[in-house]
Amino acid sequence: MNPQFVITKLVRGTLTLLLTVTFVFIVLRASGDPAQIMLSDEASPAAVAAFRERWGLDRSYIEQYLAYLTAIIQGDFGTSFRDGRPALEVVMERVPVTLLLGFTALLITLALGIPSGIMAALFRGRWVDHATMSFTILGHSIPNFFLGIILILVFSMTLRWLPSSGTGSIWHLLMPAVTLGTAAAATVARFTRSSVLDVLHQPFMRTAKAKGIPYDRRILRHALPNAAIPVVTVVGMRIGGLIGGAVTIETVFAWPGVGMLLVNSVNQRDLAVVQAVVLLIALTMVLVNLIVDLTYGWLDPRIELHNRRAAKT
Amino acid sequence: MAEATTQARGGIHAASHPPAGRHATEPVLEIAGLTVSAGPVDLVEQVSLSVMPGETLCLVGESGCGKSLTCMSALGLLDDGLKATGSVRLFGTETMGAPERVINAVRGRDVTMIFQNPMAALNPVKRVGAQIAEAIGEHTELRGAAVDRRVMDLLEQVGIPKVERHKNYYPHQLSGGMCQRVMIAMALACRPKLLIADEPTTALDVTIQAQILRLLRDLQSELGLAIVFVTHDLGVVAEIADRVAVMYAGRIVEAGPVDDLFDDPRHPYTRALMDCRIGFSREPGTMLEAVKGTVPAPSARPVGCNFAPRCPTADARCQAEPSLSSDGARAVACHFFDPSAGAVRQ
Amino acid sequence: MTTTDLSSAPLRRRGWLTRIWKSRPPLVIGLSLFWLAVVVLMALFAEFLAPYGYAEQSLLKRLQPPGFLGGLPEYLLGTDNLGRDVLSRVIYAMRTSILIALMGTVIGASVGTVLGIVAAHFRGWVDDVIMMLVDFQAAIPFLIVALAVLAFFGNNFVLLVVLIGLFGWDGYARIARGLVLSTNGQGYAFAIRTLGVHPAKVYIRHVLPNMMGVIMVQITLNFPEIILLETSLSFLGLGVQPPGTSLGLLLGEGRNYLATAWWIGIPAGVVIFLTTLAISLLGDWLRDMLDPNLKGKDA
Amino acid sequence: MIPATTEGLVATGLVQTYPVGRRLFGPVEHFRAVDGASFHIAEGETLGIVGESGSGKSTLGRMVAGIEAPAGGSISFWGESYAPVGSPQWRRQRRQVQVVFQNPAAVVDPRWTIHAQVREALTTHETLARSEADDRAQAMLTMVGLATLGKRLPHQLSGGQLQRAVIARALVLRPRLVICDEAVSALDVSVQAQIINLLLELREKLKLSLMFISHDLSVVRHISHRVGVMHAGKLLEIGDSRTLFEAPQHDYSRRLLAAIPADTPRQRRERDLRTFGALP
Repeated sequence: MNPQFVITKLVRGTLTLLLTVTFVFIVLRASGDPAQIMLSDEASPAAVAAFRERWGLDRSYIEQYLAYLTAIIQGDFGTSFRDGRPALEVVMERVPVTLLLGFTALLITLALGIPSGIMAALFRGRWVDHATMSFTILGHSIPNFFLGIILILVFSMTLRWLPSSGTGSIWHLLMPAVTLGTAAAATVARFTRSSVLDVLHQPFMRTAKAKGIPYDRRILRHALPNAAIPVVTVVGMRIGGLIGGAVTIETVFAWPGVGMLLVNSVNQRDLAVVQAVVLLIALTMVLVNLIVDLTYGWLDPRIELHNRRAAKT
Repeated sequence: MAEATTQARGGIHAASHPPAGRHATEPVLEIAGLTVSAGPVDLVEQVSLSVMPGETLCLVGESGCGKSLTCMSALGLLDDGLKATGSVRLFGTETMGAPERVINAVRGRDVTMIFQNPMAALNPVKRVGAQIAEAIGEHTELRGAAVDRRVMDLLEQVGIPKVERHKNYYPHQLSGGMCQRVMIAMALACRPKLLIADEPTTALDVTIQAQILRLLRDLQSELGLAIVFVTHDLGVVAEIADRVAVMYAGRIVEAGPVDDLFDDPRHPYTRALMDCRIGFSREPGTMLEAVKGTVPAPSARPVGCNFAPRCPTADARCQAEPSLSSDGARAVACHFFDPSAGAVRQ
Repeated sequence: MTTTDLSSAPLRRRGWLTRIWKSRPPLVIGLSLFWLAVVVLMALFAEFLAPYGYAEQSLLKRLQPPGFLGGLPEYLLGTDNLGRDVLSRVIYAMRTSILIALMGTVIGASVGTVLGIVAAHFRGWVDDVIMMLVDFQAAIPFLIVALAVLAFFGNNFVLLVVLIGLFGWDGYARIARGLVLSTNGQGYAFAIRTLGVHPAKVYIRHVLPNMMGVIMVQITLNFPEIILLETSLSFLGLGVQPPGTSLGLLLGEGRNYLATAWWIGIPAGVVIFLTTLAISLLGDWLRDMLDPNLKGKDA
Repeated sequence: MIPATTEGLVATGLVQTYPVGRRLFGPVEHFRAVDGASFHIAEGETLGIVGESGSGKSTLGRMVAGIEAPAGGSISFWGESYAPVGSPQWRRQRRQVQVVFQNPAAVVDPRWTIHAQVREALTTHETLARSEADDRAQAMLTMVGLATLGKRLPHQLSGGQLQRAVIARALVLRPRLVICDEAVSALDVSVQAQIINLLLELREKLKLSLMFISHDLSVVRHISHRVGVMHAGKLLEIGDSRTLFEAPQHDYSRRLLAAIPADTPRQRRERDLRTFGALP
């Protein structure tokens, strides 16, 4: 992998982050007087004045923007008015629970989506294919909050096998993770299938066959490495979906993570926390995309195309 | 065999290029009554041909005539959904309908194939050296450094410079001509007896085409390998063929030694193909003798002779399907061809 | 030149499931169309079809189970905690949800398509800026953005519709841009311009009509997601606000009564599920019809 | 041969560059696709341009067609210069110069009948009554041999027929110069002969100037009065077709000509004998 490629991706990631910060800043400004919004109604005039001073609200927009940017970079996202603690701290203590849920869901997504997509493509038109395709359409259509409620109804209310809410044991994790993972698995399976099918029709697959390579090794050595390239992208995109989905799923299962924090903060208009969560998610997504891009560059040598134009007859 | 008849018929081909390795009498490839169909539509109909060791057979025809499909069938490489019937014998062994391992025993080792678009025919995410090594590892006992040595030998043999470096390149880092050389190296990896080349120079520039044709001819005389060469370009045929089979709309309409075909095309379609060539012997700016119409789609082929609707000499007889009749050297599928008279009656 | 040799009519072995799936028009497509027709009719004629008003309470008949499960026969799907008829509420909620989704789709499709064409036509920095916005939109989960905006601006119907309209515009923009670039590059749009036809005419007469098929398919992909977005927001209590009603809101309200009166929420969930399923199926089928080359390989 | 007159197209020192590999830092690198090409095309004359892929011949064609503005050099088109690409005046000038491309299926609107597409070209430049526009489009279709196929949609035509339709759409404008960029390369040989005949015929009938770009030297030789050889962006030599093919001056031209496949197997053997002294 060449440094040019990595630098380009880094710059693009930084740009996305900057865009998010700008977006939040504009929303913050456009929605009225931040001092009024960010502080609760009971805030003392002194507190309001301090806030104005702190964020430079009496200065020009450019200066305000720069002040805001500086604060963000220093990790100062303001103070949660609910408990008076720094917003970042409030958010960070929720992160581990959400990561636990997210990673489990991601594992389910990959373990379910990729093999079933591959099998569907290899056995195209057979029952495996139809089962997978039906599963992907169902998974794509069923709202995850509805699926969650159905699961609660069946496994908690009726069968009384699993706890319906909270954390604490692997049993608490099971339903939210499955709910969150299946919808993403549907997309991943569908995409994997189409990607594998695409590769199976490529001329180089025929070359491999003409070379006398047996079927299983043709699939393993030639089809799958090529099919993996676009799948990586869609898995990266689905991680965004997982984060979005976590918001509803955490609410459904009362999973005390960042998603639930976000919903509660929005409901209570605890804006410092809201902006901290949004920026944190943006940072996560940028990192995820960076990892996806780097994986991509590692999987696909053609990425280097721009730099090494070599030996032509 | 064919040679003898040709010379008996007038001896005008004294300079005829003798196929190497004529001592062997067993054909390396023998196709009989091959039909390839997609559902109810026959794409290739009743094709029969054989290839002797060391000779080059050119399969020539316009797009949609089924020449690529014929080659693919020979190696069991048809796409899913296409069905082949008839007989394909490779080195005397029937492969049609045989289990995959029967054909895998020879495919990639004794008989190999190169394709039209060399860049797409190579795996984009594997280094070209590794792709050649894979073929060697699959079919020989060579391992480790010996494989590497062989890869470099092969690349040198097909005229790739600085093999030490180029073997570590990915296909996209090489030009089309270089990729085709890599394909050829891969095809030669296990010293095959038969090479099937499906339009290997069509996507290449004319100077590169000349190099590749030259390379194939040299390799052929060096290794004594038989070549089936698919092309739509009669110029390429003139460059490389010993024998020619002309295909039209899924059938072979004429077959014979290359000189005979160029000197005296007997099927009206072969004649039309020769006529509409724009060779350097033609006076510039003159009207070409263009045959009217186009090759019919497989689903829209006429009853009887497929060429009849475009044929200047067609009459009532052409409602019936002509069979491929042979006078020994030549085989022609035309009602106007009389094997005993040796020429098409006008 | 001979590449067509192989591409002619590849047919596949078909099992019985395949035959049902691919029969024309397949049964599932008929059922999907039927269900969508029901939804649209209910949304259009809610006043006439709903047995009660959506806010009509009868506190004496609270938490009645569905009529067919031993409840009162006049409440087919039972009543909620305030004695409101669940069926009527679902019918009115369909109206709101479908209306919001339709408006959102129209906004998203128009904004996206226009921006895509603009990006491809002008190229250069215009293209860069629009594509940067597209990337940005794709990089940040939209639900999060929507929540943030609602948090700052408070909740109102117009804002909700605009927000939902902005969801998915990037998909249309990307598609429109790609199509225009390809037809502008070496394609018919470019060729027709070299005849001297004004670019605006080329876009209106040639490019847009040729694009409609793909845009329609994108709509069928986007529409279910839009419904899911609205219902998610409403479910979280951040979308449509009471006393208004939406399918997501109904499900959210019903969540608190899962143990005792599951029928308050579940019907709304089923309606959401069936509707998105029907549109997804229809979209798949449409895509197969429009582009035979893509049959079954789509993503 | 046709005498060189001041009437016609005169290109002087044409240069085209494209940026390659937009880098983050450092200057933008440029690739010179065409590097100083000068030539003229007289009224009624056909200039052939041969070259291998990447030689810049298509780029040259696009500049001569006015589709791309050159980065350097100038074009005088019957004494007139081209207006900036996309301007109203540029659109009016399209009437004078037309292009026929390699892949006819890609350059027609798949949803319009070919008659409607020919008519659209006509009504873009002339205000005509519907019936008159219809008649003139029909007359043009008849001239290219598609008299009865005007109501068909593009996918209902074969490649050769479509190329005829594209030619009709270009010629209905009565252009002075038509640029054929690999116009027959994608066609089967039998169809290729039909289209070449059509071009020869129409060239005569309509007194067209042609710029015929192709990698196929035989075709270029057959149709052109004069021929230019391009290699790596440079117009190496240009001259009378017969002279150039019989006695190429430039080393590359000689190599290019030597690569052309032989007409017959006998010719090939004679050539091999000359070149290598013995049969392989």
